[in-house]
Amino acid sequence: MDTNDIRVAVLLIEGTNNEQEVYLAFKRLGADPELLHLKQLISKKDLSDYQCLMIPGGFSAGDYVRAGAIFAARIKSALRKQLMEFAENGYPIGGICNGFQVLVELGLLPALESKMSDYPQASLAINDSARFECRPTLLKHESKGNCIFTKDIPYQEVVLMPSAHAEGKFLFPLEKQDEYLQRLIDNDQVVFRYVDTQGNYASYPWNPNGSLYNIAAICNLEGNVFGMMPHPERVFYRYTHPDWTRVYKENGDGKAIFESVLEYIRRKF
Amino acid sequence: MEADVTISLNKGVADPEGSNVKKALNLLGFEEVMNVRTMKTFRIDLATNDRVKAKKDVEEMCKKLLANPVIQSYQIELR
Amino acid sequence: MEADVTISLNKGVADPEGSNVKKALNLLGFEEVMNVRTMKTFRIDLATNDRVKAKKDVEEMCKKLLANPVIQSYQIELR
Amino acid sequence: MPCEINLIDADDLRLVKISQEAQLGLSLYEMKRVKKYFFKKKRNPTDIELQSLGQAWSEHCCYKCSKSILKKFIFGIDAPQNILVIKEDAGVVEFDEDHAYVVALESHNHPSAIEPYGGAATGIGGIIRDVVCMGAQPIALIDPLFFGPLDSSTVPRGVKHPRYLFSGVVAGISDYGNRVGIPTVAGMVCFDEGYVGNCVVNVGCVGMVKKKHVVRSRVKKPGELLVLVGGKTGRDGIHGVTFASAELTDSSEELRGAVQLGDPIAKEPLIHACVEVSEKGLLEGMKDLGGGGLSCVVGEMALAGGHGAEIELDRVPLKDAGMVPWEIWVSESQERMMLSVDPKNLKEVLKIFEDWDVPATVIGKVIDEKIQRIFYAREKIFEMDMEFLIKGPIYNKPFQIKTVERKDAPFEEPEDYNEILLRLLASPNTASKEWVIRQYDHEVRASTVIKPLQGVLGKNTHGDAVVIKPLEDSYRGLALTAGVNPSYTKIDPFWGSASAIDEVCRNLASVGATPHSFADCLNFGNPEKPDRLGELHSSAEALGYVAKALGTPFVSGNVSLYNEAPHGSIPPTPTIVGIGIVSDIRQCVTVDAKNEGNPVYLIGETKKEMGGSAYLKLLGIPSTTVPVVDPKALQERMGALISAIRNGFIASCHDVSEGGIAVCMAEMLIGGDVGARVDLGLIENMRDDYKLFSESNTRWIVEVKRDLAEEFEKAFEGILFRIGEVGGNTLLIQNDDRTLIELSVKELRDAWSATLYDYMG
Ligand SMILES: Nc1ncnc2c1ncn2[C@@H]1O[C@H](COP(=O)(O)OP(=O)(O)O)[C@@H](O)[C@H]1O
Ligand SMILES: [Mg+2]
Repeated sequence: MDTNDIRVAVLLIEGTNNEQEVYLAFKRLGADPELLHLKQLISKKDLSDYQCLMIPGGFSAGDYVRAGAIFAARIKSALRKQLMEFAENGYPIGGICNGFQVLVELGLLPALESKMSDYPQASLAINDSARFECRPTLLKHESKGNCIFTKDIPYQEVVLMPSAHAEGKFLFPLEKQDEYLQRLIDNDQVVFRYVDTQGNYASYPWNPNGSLYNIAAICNLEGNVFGMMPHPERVFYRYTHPDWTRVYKENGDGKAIFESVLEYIRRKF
Repeated sequence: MEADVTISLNKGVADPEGSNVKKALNLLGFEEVMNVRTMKTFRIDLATNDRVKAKKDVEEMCKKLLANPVIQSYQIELR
Repeated sequence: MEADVTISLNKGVADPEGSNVKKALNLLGFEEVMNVRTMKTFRIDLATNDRVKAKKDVEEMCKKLLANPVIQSYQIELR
Repeated sequence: MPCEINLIDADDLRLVKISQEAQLGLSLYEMKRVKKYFFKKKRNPTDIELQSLGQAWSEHCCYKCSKSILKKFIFGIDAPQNILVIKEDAGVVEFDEDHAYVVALESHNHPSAIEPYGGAATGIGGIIRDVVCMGAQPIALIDPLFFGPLDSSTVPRGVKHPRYLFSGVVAGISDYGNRVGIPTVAGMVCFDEGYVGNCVVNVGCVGMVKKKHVVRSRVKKPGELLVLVGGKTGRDGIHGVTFASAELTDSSEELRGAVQLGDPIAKEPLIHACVEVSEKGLLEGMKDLGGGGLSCVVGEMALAGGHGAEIELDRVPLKDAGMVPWEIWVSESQERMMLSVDPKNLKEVLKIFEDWDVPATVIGKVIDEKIQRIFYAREKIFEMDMEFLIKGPIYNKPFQIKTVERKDAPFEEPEDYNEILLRLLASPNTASKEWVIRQYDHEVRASTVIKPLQGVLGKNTHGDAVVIKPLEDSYRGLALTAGVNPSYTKIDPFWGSASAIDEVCRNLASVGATPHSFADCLNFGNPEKPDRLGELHSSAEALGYVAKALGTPFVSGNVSLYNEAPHGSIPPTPTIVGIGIVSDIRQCVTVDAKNEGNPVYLIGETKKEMGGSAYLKLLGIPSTTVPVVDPKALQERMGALISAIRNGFIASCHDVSEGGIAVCMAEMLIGGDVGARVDLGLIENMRDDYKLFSESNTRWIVEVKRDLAEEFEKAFEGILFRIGEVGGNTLLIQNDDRTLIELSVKELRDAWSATLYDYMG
């Protein structure tokens, strides 16, 4: 289909606050995004009218209880079936920061066995520093081709996307940690890992939260559901890179994420 | 009736908030503080007097929203 | 010895977290939830067995760091 | 029901007692004025009428002590960019042909001293409302903060430790600002003995609005409906303004009603809904509920429109059913706004609020007579003339101006400047503020193009000003910075305050921005003491002097007096927020040094001005020679620097401030992760330590692109010294052949980076 026919639902509830940036990222690339309050999606709109669902960052419902938990519970109680169908039909679902937390709480990620687990299989826990961390992070791209949101980024390339969160430490249940992690790797579900300026897997502050295996982003088995803690929409242009006055880049590193997903939709539908 | 739901972190899961408080207490001169763990309680006021239903519902709330079993466990006390 | 310090908001102080959780529970279909208040517990591990000293120290910790009497009250339980 | 208070028969003693018991905060003189009013009306006031007067006549609401001073010096600086300045909750200033930016700055000192987390958070909430009520979308927050020293060993009774206050305030701002999704991009943190008893927490907000969508804080015509939107009204925050208009005492904690917790998640949809109704042109007026709650907002909006209002108080949605009318009327519950709506638009307005899940209730209407009436349970419980109620008394209280004799105490030049520089870099006022800055989301909205921390990835330094690109399809930018140095104002309120303007201008020019407007928050002690009021007077005079000479207007501000505890007053603290315009953000420069071989220049004149300098404070040597300001030189040098930046000559630029040239150079290298060799021999007639550490105003250090150096020198008119070159990995500062400083960049960074983390964890 044509880019300008691609309808992207950018979903929000009270406390979501990065929706405008995500909306603009798609708009600038010529797609047809729409800001959609969960209330509208439940009562008036139909998910199947869209080709892509994005859950942006912010503090949905204040991040009270746990980051993303309330948003996820509300989506699940109202839209579980539609969401499953949407994912099963191969439409992309992306979550950024708070949106990643929502997808994990929903059981749509990592979804090691099925499309959607009944209970969360992972958690994005409080950062090791116990502080909100707003800092540039470097990410090594490790998807071998499974993830549709990063197709335009070469394997092993290091990109810069800023992080800004208090709860981003990716964790599996302790007793299953090794097993789950191995499956995640074997399934090509690990998309980005935090590295330092040399490209090495490094600890704090390069890994801003203490994530297991330096995980910054993952996708599901099919690669069409994707979640990441850092913010690609904040580095769409080169001028929002933290060091743009020193290092020349044609585009912002985040742009490729939005281009990749649009390219996938154009080809497949 | 009232239910207290207490959410605590599973054993072995790091508690950064707790360690921060421990550090702060040590800095204030309370050197005998060896460890701090944090827990959170939701005191829920329910418009029912049916203990069985209340218990069942609160269990549901924990599963649906209040706890993430990957890192947390919950305890319910009806009062 | 261990001390549990439970911090709760004073009466009349708004509890944004509690009210947002209440709203969420109602929206999830738990309509019988009338009100939610939140409390936080610090479980403090102390390198002492002297109850009197422990009690006194924990009181001090509450005053200096853990609670602000303007909006919060605390309760100490030694175990 | 409201009760009647017998004022007509009360003698002076009784009047004072009534004011105290009801926490009205009114003086005997004011009580007598009230008595006279009701005597003429041949009746006694109700409690709600008296409470309303207490709110309206507080310093916080009517500026009774400061207004005449502000009028004389600060107000009325004419400039073509002014759209709506000083008059409303926030200043409205032209950004480009179609857009205006909106600025507001406030103090939240007293609540933050008592409950730092809630106090600071509600401060942010309040300042955002001030911007939203002009119809604008908030785009940035600014937070200048002042505390006692972090290493204070003891603090007086009833006072909280600076570390506790600092961590609570930062947590409150970060939790609130991050949750509402407005980036906190600039601010300052200053530690000084003078703030032990009273911390100062100032919060500023900047917003953007299409010129044609600006909404006034007033009603337009009779018949309009007053719609209260947002959260429910509770007992929280009763008497906040009377509390803010008195000294703190060791029992101030008991005034707990004055402190609240904010609910950012109620606020976030409230912002959306308010911006939407104003963009759709559905409003006649809008104003936020801040200090004084309903009692202030209704009267001020109505009177500003030249009308009156009638309120049905029982319509106000309550959190707490047991509230009595006066409590409802003065409650300062957060997250509420008042709209004035033409009845024909009501349905649409209510619909939009419903879509955002935000409660909206009609509580009254605008009437023709300039009278305010309140009904409760169908009974009239309040009727007063607007003019009397809102236009509080204005005083010209006695003040005493401090005379400063400018002199330095003689002392020996120290031997080892390396050690001194490292200690200066590590001192909390100079050291890295990364601990604070990273707890704030300074990038949400994805338009922060020049960030508060700059440099090689992982090796950052402080920027001078932040730049926002507020519009999707324009490269025009808005630069923001804040400043004041209380070490100066303490010694010399006049030149100290003038220096604050110089500093914010320098910071703006450093990134390539032209100063465009100022906001001021004047934090001072008890104005009833003539020396304190004298400080305010000198300070305002200096601010006006420099700003007028530059032709740059003050567009909004706030006065916070009574920042005083039994142990004394805070230092005079005129916090200045500077807003600059960048014509094209792609030309902006940062502080971090860039490339080996680039020449380094010093712009401006270094003088023997050591009063209040970080250097002399470190050595403990008194001096009163606070840096002076020459507005003409400032204007000229800024102009030249900004055009050099626009022409692309400059690779990096930093203004010289606390710690002088030595600290300035160090900060540039820490971020650039590269060394420099510098020689100060060109500065004449001065001791080595003065050259290194003098804090004379109106100076910058710039790194110029090597191949453009000649052009730069030719184009730059004004005082200019070529002092060295970027290169190597140490900072080497010489004076002719004597080496003053030789330290590796790593040593500089280690000293500068750790301090706040060491104190705060
Ligand atoms: N409380 C704060 N909130 C946000 N930013 C801050 C705060 N304190 C300092 N900063 C940022 O740190 C940097 C350095 O501050 P400061 O040393 O006061 O700079 P300058 O001397 O150039 O005015 C600036 O970018 C400033 O905005
Ligand atoms: Mg500066």
